[in-house]
Amino acid sequence: MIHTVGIDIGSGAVKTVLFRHAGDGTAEWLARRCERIRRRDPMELARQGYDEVLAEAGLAPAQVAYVATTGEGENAAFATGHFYSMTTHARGGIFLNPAARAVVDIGALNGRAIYMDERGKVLAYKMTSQCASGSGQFLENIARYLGVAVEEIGPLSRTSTNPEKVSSICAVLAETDVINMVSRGIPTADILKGIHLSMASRIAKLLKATGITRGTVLLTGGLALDEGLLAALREELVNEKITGLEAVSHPDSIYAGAIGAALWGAFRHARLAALEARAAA
Amino acid sequence: MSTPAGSRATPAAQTTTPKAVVKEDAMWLQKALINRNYHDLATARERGRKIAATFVPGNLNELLMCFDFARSLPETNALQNALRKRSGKLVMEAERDGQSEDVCTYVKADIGMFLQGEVGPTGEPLPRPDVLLLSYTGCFTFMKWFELIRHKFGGETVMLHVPYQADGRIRPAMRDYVVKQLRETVIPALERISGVKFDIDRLREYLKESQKAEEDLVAVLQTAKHRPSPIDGYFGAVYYIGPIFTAFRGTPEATEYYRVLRAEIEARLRAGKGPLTPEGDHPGEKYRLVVEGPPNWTHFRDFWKMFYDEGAVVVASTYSKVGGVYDFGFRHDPARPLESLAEYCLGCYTNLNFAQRIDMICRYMDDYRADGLLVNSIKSCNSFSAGQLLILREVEKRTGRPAAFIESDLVDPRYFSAANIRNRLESYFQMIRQKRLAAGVH
Amino acid sequence: MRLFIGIDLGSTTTKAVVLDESREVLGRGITNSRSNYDTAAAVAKHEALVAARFALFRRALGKSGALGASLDAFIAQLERDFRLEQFLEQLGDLEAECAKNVATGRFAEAATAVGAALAETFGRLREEAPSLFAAGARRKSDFFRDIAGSRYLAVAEEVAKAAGLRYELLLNVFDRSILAVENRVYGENISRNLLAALERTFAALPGTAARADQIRAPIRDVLATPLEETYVVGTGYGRARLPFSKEHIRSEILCHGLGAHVMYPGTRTVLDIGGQDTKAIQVDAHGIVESFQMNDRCAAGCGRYLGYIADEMNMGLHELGPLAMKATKTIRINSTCTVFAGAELRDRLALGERREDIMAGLHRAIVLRAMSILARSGGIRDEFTFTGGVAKNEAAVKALRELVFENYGAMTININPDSIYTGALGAATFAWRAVCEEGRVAERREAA
Amino acid sequence: MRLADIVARCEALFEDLEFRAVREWKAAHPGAKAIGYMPIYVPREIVHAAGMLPVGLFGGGDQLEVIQGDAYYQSYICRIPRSTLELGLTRRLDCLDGMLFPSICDVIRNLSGMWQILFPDKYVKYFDVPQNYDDAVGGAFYRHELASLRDDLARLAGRPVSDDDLRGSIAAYNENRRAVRDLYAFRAARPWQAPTAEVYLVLRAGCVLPVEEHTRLVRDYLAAAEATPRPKRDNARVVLTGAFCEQPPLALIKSIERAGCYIVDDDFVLVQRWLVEDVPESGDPLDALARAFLHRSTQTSSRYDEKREDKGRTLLAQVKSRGAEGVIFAAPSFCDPALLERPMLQDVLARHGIPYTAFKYAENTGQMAPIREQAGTFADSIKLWTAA
Ligand SMILES: Nc1ncnc2c1ncn2[C@@H]1O[C@H](COP(=O)(O)OP(=O)(O)O)[C@@H](O)[C@H]1O
Ligand SMILES: Nc1ncnc2c1ncn2[C@@H]1O[C@H](COP(=O)(O)OP(=O)(O)O)[C@@H](O)[C@H]1O
Ligand code: SF4
Ligand code: SF4
Ligand code: SF4
Repeated sequence: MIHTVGIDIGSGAVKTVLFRHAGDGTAEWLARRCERIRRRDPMELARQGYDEVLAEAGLAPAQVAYVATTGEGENAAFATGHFYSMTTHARGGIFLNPAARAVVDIGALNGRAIYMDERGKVLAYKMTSQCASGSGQFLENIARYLGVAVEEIGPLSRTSTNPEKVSSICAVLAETDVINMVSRGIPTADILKGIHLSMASRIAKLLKATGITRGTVLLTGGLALDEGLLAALREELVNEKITGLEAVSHPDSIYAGAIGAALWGAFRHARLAALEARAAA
Repeated sequence: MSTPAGSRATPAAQTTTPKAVVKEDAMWLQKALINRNYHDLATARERGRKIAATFVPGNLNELLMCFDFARSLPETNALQNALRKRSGKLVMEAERDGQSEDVCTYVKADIGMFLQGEVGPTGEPLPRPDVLLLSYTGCFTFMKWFELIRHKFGGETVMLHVPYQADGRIRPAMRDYVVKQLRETVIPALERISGVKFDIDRLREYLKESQKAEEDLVAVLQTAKHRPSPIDGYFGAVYYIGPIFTAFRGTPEATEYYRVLRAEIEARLRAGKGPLTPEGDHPGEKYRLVVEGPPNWTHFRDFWKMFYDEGAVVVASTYSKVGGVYDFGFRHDPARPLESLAEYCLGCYTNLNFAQRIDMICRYMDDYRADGLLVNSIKSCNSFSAGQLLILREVEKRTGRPAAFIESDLVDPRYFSAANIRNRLESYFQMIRQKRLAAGVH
Repeated sequence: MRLFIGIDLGSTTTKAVVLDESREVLGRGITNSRSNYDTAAAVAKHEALVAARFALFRRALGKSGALGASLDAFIAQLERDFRLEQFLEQLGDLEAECAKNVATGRFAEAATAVGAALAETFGRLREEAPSLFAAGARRKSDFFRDIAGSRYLAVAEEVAKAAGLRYELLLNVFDRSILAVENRVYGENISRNLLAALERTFAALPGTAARADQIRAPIRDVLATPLEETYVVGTGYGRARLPFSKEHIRSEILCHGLGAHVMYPGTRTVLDIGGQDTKAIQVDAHGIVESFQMNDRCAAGCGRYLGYIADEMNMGLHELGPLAMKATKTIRINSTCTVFAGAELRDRLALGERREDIMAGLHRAIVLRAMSILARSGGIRDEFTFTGGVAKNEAAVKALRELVFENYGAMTININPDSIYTGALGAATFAWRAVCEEGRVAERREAA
Repeated sequence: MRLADIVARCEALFEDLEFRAVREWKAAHPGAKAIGYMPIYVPREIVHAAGMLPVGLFGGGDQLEVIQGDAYYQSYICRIPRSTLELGLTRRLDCLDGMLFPSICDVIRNLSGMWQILFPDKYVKYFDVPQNYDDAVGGAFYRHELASLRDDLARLAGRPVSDDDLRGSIAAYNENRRAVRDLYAFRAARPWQAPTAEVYLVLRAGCVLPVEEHTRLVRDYLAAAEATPRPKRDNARVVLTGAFCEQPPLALIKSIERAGCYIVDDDFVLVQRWLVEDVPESGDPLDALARAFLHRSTQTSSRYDEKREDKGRTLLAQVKSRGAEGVIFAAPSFCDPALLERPMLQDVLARHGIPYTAFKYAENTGQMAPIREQAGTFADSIKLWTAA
């Protein structure tokens, strides 16, 4: 039985999880943390999250076999190793939903679609390019402008009957688009739904580009909890006639990266232990 | 680039705006021609005819006719789909299939059309070509375009490499190279694929027809030298150039079309009328412009309206020369059939070097007494767009008349920002007016 | 009296300038452009008219001689007091709006706690308000949304912490209430607020109280003078949405060109960096535009870029320039994509660069882009006038001066403290011309 | 020479936007001329035979502030023409007496005309290459192009360029091609000993150094790299393709290696490896060059593939012969040649079961995080799943 920690340092939030791995390959969570960065030093927060999960589980640092970072944490001093975020999201996605064959991760700045097999091996992936009005940050800014709390976005968007699509590719110009919409008296719900649809069509495009045609798609990252986005994605998948895909979410989706890191950490730990044993023999 | 071998946004495409579109008689004729070609293509297979695809600039229509090929022009298909508001989906389809966001949208609209079940713009099927005649003239993308089609959908490519007029002239070695390719590569390949033996006299007959039509087309375009101009040399001209730049050059039908068109335009000229717009007669010529660069097809009518609403008439455009620059004297010549085909390819607008393009525009500015130059820079098209800002600067310097710059795209509706374009046009027209007022007052 | 008004409806701010018959600038007004363009235009115009009244007070009081040498100090105090009164009124409105939003029931069991926290927060805000408008105080911005917003956030965070309440709740009440308050036009209340402010001023400057009646009289006269909006011209990014007829709309290019010419008649090249566009304009000796270029559809390197940076650093726009001025070197920044501004900044911080050096790099990057647009429009000619909101930023100005010198050599560079009003000034001048000049031309034509 | 010194020298040459090496060469060779050329291929042998220094221009990199160059280009055009113009307009290229613009794409083609207008005193040639590979057709045309370049340069040099001169130059470049081939073979065999960032710098030095000196430099580097043991990392082996014109910033190349990939083949500075075999040093030299171009040159997207089956042949061969585990498509944003070619190549790889990933860059890309993430994920997936 070993313990591993996975830390996902995003551009919006730092997520930390602590796992216990039984000898039989099963694993369970012992503690988790999610801290919005809000202009603080992400490395500090990572350190803090690490200390906190250890404290919660009552473990000393020496009892942790592998500390794996992912996201932007390539050079955290206390980490054993680093995995790149699509590697970890794929693995975390499988952990949360074993039926998942693709993960869609929409973070604060970038979106990614990752196509994987049942073991979490990444088969293909696509990332949004630079000009992205479909980022989490954008949605958040607009929501603030409209006076809508983050958790309200989804429910409100679901009430929309006549969504108004945002056409601009650039987030700055899209912002102006939205302001124009407000001035034309478009209801908030329709604006939000419009943004969701734009984001969803982008995601659908990414997904299609990975080559996946059927199976479950798990939303991960901060926006996974946004039911409006999920609904919009389902609509877009129908529109785009990629009906073989079923989009789902998971309450712990935001931790997918951190979970993947912790699991891959255990995998690497075993591998390294085996190599050391061989070297010793 | 290419031309709208076609009907303008036809009534069918305007289902949402039932308002009647005003057309000249020749326009109905033109529309019938274009639709007939699509029908020809759709039924080619059952009639045992082979199909050739080729690009608008440097197209060898007369030569293809010698082998009884039905002719499909991929750029034209793309723009026809755009006029019918279908291109956005096609472009996205191609992007999903792995094409980059950055590249020419004509290619993507074409690939998208293949991916979406090969239905042509008129709704009839558009069968896969048997041969892709790659007239590699003036545009790098052409080469990749047909390689892509070949790679994905099969078919054979036949390359005709047309060297660039880097020194602003056609050197004998260039013409020889093209003629040699025609003789030794292109014609044998077309004979093999079509099973028809090449007959140079047949080619001469077609070229005779081409010559007549070219003569009339030039006459039509040059009526814009008059004040007021009876035509719009950009928005209107894209209809006029349709038949001759595509599957009809060399046919008697095209000759007839240009005869009718010329008579009609000359009648307008005699009557002192301005151009015909989709909403009827032009409200009155206030600004005369020369335009460089292709138009946007996805919002063609809105785009045009921004001009005539402000009283602007385009008197000359480079785009109406993409399928052949005829106004400086070139004609297809039955006496030198292969040589004149070679010279035609070598002389296409996008195969001209920068100095030639600038000279041509400056000449238009003078000959057509234009108030200024407008550049519509197309995201898709490096051939046209890379360096256009220098053209703008040089023309301004040489003519002393103001130039303006707008941006859009051919068939990707995402790149057409009406507010942005209107803002610039408005500023530009107000600037011309203010200058004129000042010239009067001071 | 007859007034000529220009309104520049920009993508981030809306500006208005009021001219009198002799083409003297009587007042300037500014507000943030918001979702309701009519309101933005109305608020800006209203602000400009308030300023015009102050200008008239000064004239009247100057003439009456009631204040002598203390005239300037008095007017300045009165203006601050008036702003304070307005602020308090809006604050009251905001509180009422917040209360209404809490009462909608979406806060459920938290409502009482939120209500209490709100009361506490607004209490503190009211208390500290006078200090915000004290002589010499530096405010984060001139707009109610920004001033109230930043103070509210700071105070609410403390209050929430003390009350063990989720800060997000208070944040959300604010977000949903501010829009309504911001879109209210306070036109009618000017006299009341002014008279209230007058009392504050007398209290603040006890020396003047003795002459209160002599001072009040001309002020009441001015307040009683009807201000006739003889001709209004609209311009700017949002001009198409103004409820004006076509003759009352001018392109922003013409207005910026003319405005710059009015401020500096020697101007030949104008650079305007606004919220989401950058324009380079060449004008002739009469202020007539000869050519122009704008940034293309990408909003990289425009004013909003600084806005994103300010948000990222949790600073006010006013503070960016001064920070960058402390740089000891300039970090090269290659991407001025507005959206990724924050990421770029974080990247550099992570590499261990100093904030001020990065800021200097960011400012240089913006100006570099502008330099290209200038080059595209035909270069820079003497005299060169820099206008638009970004001209208020000293670091951008410094970078510009350096780059102009490096590329074009020494030349006169004009930067007006009121440069943000250039477009509106041009528009107002067009309005004046439409009546006074063209009227005269018409008269002359008739006479001939 | 010590490895660090060699690399430092290359780095200095690479970073020098003032082209001091060219100026020094001209100072040392009074009256001799220098001729610039753009990517991807020009017959440098002819320039060399005319007693001139061919100078490869690959844009301005990420250290050049581009002002005037930007004034001529819309945002949707790649970076290299603007930074190249900037170099010209800021007089940094005054040391060049002429420019060759090979036929690679319409952007560079049009740049040739812009150059004629902006720099009317300089020799400018658009160098067309045939897309027809028949000796009698394309070959005849190309030979004519070569001959006209020779005549032009002879006129510029004020002396004829003889066949013997040409044969000598061909020999010198054959020598260089062999050295570069050895360098590539060495890196593929022991990529930890020759990091791509270094190999790249060594290649780039060949853009400004005389060919003989560059050949020595490559040999010196090889000897030094061999003699300097370095730790071997657990990296995936990849071929990088698409970066044949506008170059990625050095930091990007380093980021790819840092994220866990060894680059074992690439298409950087293709001009040095365009002709894949030695060019005959006897017989008619122009014929030899023409034939080498038509029949023994590399495949890249600015060349036409006559048959569908030809697509991707070179890339597949690279993967196989270098023992690569995957391919990274790195293309400049808005580069039509690279981006239009990519889907076809990807399809070929997919059919052969070779994994690949793709991203875009610009010569002044500043943010490496997305690049690291993509390259890193790619390396992760190769490492985690192939070793198991
Ligand atoms: N409940 C929620 N509903 C909608 N959006 C949310 C929610 N929680 C967080 N977010 C959004 O998620 C984003 C952060 O997601 P995350 O995956 O952590 O991004 P990153 O990995 O880039 O930091 C933020 O932009 C935030 O707006
Ligand atoms: N006090 C200030 N200090 C620094 N920059 C400012 C200040 N005020 C405004 N700005 C800048 O000016 C921009 C707005 O400029 P403005 O000319 O009003 O634009 P627009 O006309 O597009 O609304 C803002 O985005 C901001 O970057
Ligand atoms: S790049 Fe230009 S010329 Fe070439 S196909 Fe596209 S639009 Fe036509
Ligand atoms: S500013 Fe907008 S258009 Fe420009 S690069 Fe950034 S996101 Fe794209
Ligand atoms: S980077 Fe690509 S598009 Fe740009 S000049 Fe080079 S080959 Fe042409």
